[in-house]
Amino acid sequence: MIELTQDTINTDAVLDSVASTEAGAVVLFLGTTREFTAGRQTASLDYESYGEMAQRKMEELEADARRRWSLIEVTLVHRLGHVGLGEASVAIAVSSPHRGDAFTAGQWLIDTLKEIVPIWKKENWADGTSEWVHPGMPTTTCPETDPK
Amino acid sequence: MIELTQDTINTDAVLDSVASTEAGAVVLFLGTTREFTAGRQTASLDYESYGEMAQRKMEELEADARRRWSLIEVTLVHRLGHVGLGEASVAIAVSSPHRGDAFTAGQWLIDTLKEIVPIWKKENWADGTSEWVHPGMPTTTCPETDPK
Amino acid sequence: MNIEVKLFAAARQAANQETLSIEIAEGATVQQLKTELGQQFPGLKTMLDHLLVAIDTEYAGEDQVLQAGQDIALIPPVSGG
Amino acid sequence: MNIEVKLFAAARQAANQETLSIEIAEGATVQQLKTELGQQFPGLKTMLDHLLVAIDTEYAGEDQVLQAGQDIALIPPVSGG
Repeated sequence: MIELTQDTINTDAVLDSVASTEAGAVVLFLGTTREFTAGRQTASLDYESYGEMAQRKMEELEADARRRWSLIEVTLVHRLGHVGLGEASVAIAVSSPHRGDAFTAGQWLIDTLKEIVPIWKKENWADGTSEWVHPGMPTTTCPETDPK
Repeated sequence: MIELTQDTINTDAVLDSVASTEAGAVVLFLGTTREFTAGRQTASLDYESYGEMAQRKMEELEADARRRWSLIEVTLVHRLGHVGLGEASVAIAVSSPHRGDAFTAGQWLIDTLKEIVPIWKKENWADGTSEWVHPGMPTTTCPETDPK
Repeated sequence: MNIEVKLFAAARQAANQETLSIEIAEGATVQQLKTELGQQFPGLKTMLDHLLVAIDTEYAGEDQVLQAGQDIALIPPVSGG
Repeated sequence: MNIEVKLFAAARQAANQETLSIEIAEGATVQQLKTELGQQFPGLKTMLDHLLVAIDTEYAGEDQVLQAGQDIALIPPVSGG
């Protein structure tokens, strides 16, 4: 299951989507919104994506993971729009006959998603400023009246 | 949270127990009952433990994991008694500021739990026989009228 | 030829619009598109070295030749997860 | 001295009881307890090489000396998870 959603991620539904009597192991990863990053306080996040490409890249990730490891089901869900503190922005679940494959594939999926899937995060800092996060690129602080 | 329970594992409660606004990553592992093992069909499992020692060993696992990795919360739940196909016999959840620690600690916890915590599984095969699983020890097939 | 370029995140914000329309020569490469964008939209100039280009939802190399009718997007460094 | 030994899983099943009562010499070690158990309870004999002993809920070495009042258990290879 591949999903980009504006809604809160339903972890029960994510776990149900990978359940199988062939599975001996399920690994679920949740990326959650941390309040402090290097001592700076976050109020919330906003996520934006290039939808068609993000969907396609997530489908490629699933296909690649299935080629590399023995997996039964793979689910990738990424949240878009406004995400509050402590909430999950991404959920990755895999089921496998064996736990080694489930852990390795789960970690590879989140590592690779973060490298290649066209989704962007805006940090809304507690001090009222906000900025798009673009690793390696000089920082831009957004005006509060970002048009989107 | 450390728990040995006769009840179905409530994955929502397990995830809630590790939620934190300090966490950037949550990893949940579920060990689930596979229907086929090396071509042989399982009908169900039964788990038994040396309760006081299992509790103590699980507490030691949590303490060791907290020393080795940067973890916020750690939850270990193991089911006892009768466990049906597809159901979880064990749940391990960790939260951490960073995903690498969450994955590594999660895998170490299940690997080490399976090596040292005094809990035993009885396979109830679909053909009506059953046997205690003791890795490395010659197999004993149980009569159907196991006294416990 | 005229192409439309989709923008996201800080690139969208710098240009203050979601798509740019730009005139490039027939046979222009991704590299040439980026140079042209920097000249016509100064707000993008400091970002260009960090931007990838996607053609029809696939990452494109710098030497890849653009064709009319393709779906073109500027992809700043991603930060999902 | 007389000690009670807790049994689990296949060991419990082989002895058909949850605890065994056994007489061992003062100063006997874990190793000597296991030898004695094999002699008095033939059903356990084939398992002995695979059984660990726990004293007061901690795994014990073969040379550890047993004392009256301790909580003693036979631990067959574990299979939780």
